[in-house]
Amino acid sequence: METTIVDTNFKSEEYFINMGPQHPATHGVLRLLLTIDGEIIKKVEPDLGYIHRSIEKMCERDSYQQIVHLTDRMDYLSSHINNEAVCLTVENALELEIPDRVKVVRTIIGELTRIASHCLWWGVMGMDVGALTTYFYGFRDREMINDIFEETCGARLTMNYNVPGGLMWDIHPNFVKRTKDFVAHFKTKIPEYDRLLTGNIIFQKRTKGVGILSKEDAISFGASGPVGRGSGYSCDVRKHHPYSALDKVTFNEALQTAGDTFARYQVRIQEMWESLSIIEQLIDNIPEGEHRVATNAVIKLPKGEFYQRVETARGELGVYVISTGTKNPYRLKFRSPGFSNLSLLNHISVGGKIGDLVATMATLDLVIPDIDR
Amino acid sequence: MSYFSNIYQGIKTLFKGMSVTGKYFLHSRKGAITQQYPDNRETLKMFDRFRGEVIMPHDENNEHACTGCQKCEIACPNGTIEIIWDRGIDEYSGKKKKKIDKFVYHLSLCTMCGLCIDVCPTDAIEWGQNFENSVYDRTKLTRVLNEPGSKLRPGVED
Amino acid sequence: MNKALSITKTIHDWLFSIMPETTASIVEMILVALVYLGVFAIAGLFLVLLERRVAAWFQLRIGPNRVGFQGLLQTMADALKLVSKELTGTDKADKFLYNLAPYFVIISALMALGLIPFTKDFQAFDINIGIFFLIAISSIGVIGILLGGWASNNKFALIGAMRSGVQTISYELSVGLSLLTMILLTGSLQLSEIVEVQKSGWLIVQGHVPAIIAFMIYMIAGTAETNRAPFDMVEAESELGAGFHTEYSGMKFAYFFLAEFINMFLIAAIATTVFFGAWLSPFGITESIPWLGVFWFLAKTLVLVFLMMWFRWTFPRLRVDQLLTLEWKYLLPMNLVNIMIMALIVWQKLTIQI
Amino acid sequence: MTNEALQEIIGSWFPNPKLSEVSEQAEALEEDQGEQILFNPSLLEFIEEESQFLNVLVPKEYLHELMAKLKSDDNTKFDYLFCLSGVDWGEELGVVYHLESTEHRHTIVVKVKTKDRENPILDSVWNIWRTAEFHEREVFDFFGIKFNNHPNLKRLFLTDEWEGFPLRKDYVDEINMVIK
Repeated sequence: METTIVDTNFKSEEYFINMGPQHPATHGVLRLLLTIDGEIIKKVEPDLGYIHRSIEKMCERDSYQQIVHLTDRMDYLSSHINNEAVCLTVENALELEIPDRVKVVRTIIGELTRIASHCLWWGVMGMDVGALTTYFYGFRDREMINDIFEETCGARLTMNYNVPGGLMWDIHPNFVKRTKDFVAHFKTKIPEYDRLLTGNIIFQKRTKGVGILSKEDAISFGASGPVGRGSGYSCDVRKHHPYSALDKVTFNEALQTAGDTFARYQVRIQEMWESLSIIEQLIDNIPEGEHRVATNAVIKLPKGEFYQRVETARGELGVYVISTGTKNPYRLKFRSPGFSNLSLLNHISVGGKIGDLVATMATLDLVIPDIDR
Repeated sequence: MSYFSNIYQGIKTLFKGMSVTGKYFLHSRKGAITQQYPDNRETLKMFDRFRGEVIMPHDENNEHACTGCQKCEIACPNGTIEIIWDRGIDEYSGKKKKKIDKFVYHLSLCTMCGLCIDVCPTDAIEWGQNFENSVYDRTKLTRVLNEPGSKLRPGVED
Repeated sequence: MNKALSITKTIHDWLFSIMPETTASIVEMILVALVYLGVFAIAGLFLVLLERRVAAWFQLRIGPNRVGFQGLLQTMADALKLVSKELTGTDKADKFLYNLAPYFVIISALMALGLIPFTKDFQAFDINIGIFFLIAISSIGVIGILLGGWASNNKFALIGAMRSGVQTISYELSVGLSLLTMILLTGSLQLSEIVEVQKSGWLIVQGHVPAIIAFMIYMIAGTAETNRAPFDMVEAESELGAGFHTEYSGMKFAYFFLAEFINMFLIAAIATTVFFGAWLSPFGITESIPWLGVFWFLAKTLVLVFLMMWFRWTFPRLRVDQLLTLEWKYLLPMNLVNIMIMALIVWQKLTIQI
Repeated sequence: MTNEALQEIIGSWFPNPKLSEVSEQAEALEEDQGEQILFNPSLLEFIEEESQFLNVLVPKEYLHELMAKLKSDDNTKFDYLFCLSGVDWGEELGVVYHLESTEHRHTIVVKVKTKDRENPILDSVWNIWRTAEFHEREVFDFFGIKFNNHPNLKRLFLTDEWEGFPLRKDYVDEINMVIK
């Protein structure tokens, strides 16, 4: 529904509202300082740092094995991919030859993580626009993935399954069967998601044409992941800089050109299909072999700088390590996707209503620990 | 005319959504995914790799496999493990050897990363599947893992 | 007349036999008020429980099932908890209005309840302008919401209250007009007469197509009137936290909460009375047992209540401008056309009579 | 585009003004010592060792000019700033920019350093890449590097009254920092 703004002689005043740090729509402790004129948003100013733990500083004193478990606590919804990023950095720096089995298992679990994250996002997206039931349907499917993780990795959220050199354990004997079961189950559920929410007229009215981000702005703001791809900006790190076993699989990069909230929504739904297809391509032929190559007990990276880019569920995660040849990194920077994605919130939500802001924020899929690090 | 077709299409999508929730409503009896904890305590079994807490298994002779090498203490990112050790005469070999006095484990600091268990050369510590770790007194979270009077299992070398 | 219902008559006769007429009337009024308060509380609590269970079943959960048999006492326990809770409020709130607001909401709901014909003769107040009175009374509730939101000195509450104002004013029209469409069929505003007309077929059957359209509009507008999802702009928990009752706690919050559920019940009860023949049984199968009317009335009402719950747990929330678009661009024009059609049908005697 | 080609193009934008002078000296030296000595023909310093990308070290006064050109030039077109990190190199503070071109898909790393630890000032690049606005605030927050022309340079994560810049190597906080 297009809205027309009529100029009147009525005088209106802007006022401030504190959205958060405890607010249902900010999904954590994000504080937004809104300047509002009636219902219309004039300015959004994020205030960060409520759960900043200075992971980058902690990394400077930890060994490379220990750093891995800290990354679990950044973007906790794609913890496996975060772990993988650090491990890949270390492995590339050491020029370790990683067995194919490890690569394939990492990719499968990474894609499962992506689906789990998108399931949660889908549920929360529905909840943010007011359909509470979606939350539970999303969680039902996410639980199945979590069970797979728990059986193989021992934890549901902060998995820490990767170690530099491979995986902490080999996969559980049930892993393949459970994953296949899940893929079969989930294939029947995504159409249901579409029937319940995607097609819904109210949902479409709420999301179409809201929070429009142009392609140029997306690149300039450093948007990545589904946020960038919703604007037609091909930014899938898995395509452009494939890592692990992603160069062996074929998949389409989910792209939409509209750049609005609904486009970002569709990108994520499409990504779930693509992830399912990646898993299906790999799950039947996990190569036999070692699950881990031996590394020194104390890992020392050669002197130099190393950068690794991976695609988490939220976008591009970069790990930038400056090493001086000691057992600790000299400087370690995480380029977190959520941080860049948050920076464009003000740009795309000004002029909308409070409801639009909530819907827009839901499709940015912010995870606050990822932004605060 | 599109005014009316819009209304018709819109209502159709609404009914589609209602059919999804309606289906689950009708199957709600067997469809519920809730676990009725703690009623299901007997049947609730965690996966064997589940990381609940670090435990040190003892055999029937009250012997464990910890040689006190402190590798876990070094590997731990949070200072969760403290090993208080001593040098004593090993009664089997008769040599002077490091042996643990107390293996202190601060559950409250533990992030369940598994690095200690990963590095342990003698598999002296492993994951316990207990997840009911809440206590009323914080000091109860500091545990001594080796049982009183326990000693190193003969033949375990690092 | 059935035994169960003749009790009221017995009490009435007994009261008038032992005291003067004025006193007896007053005592009787108090008694009726007490009975309705009881009905109000029980119905409110039961509806809260029902909502929670129904929501759970939609959402693959079990719902409250620990307190009492199958969780029947859950809401009682909740009410007890709320009664015992501290009443907090903001420092700079307008204390008088802040405390007054919940009573507006609850009294308007309670007054409207008195008009509902639960079964033949089981109706506290059969006023001849029944429907009009109901609409008038039920819109008083919004004053409470506006007051509560404004007086609690909280910006979120204020936004919620303002949304509520704009929403209720708009949707009042649709509720009124869709009921008016049906009044064309009955020719009377009095609820007992509306029921009487339906002895030759429920109005939704008598009025066929326009009646069905009127019913749909009424249900949409009624859901909006009660501020329930998908029209819960007023609370909109993902946008405003808790909306107008952000600053209310304890029993004052419970008043708002109960009133919301009673309002839902009222909207469904009015729909039952006007569209579905109130306490009349389908095809008159239990006409010989009048007290079964209560059963039929409640059954029909609960089906409609369930329908509203189904809406709530399925649909996303509309945005505030879309809410108004829906009303002014879709419901209202359709409603006006619908009235014309209904008038034509009544004039040409095209109604279906059984 | 290969790193060599990039190096040639970018280097040619900032020719060393003293090049002719220097090369004469070099020739003289070469004749003296009999071996070839390479002088940097550009003001920029290119490093390829110890990193998988081409590194450019730029003097801070040319930073903004270089960055604007890197984005606008058709041959380079670095339109995606994917990482902006502050680094404390001990004596120097600096910022590392990781740039990628979404069209040519090549990557470059630009480094800028300043020796002034008390009041380090660099140019802001937020009007070239909007993402820099937040990232520069983060760098200011943790390293204390001030950025010229930044629209909203204030603490991002930490409170306004926080003292010191935590990610600097010389930051001490005896209460909250656990040092192993």
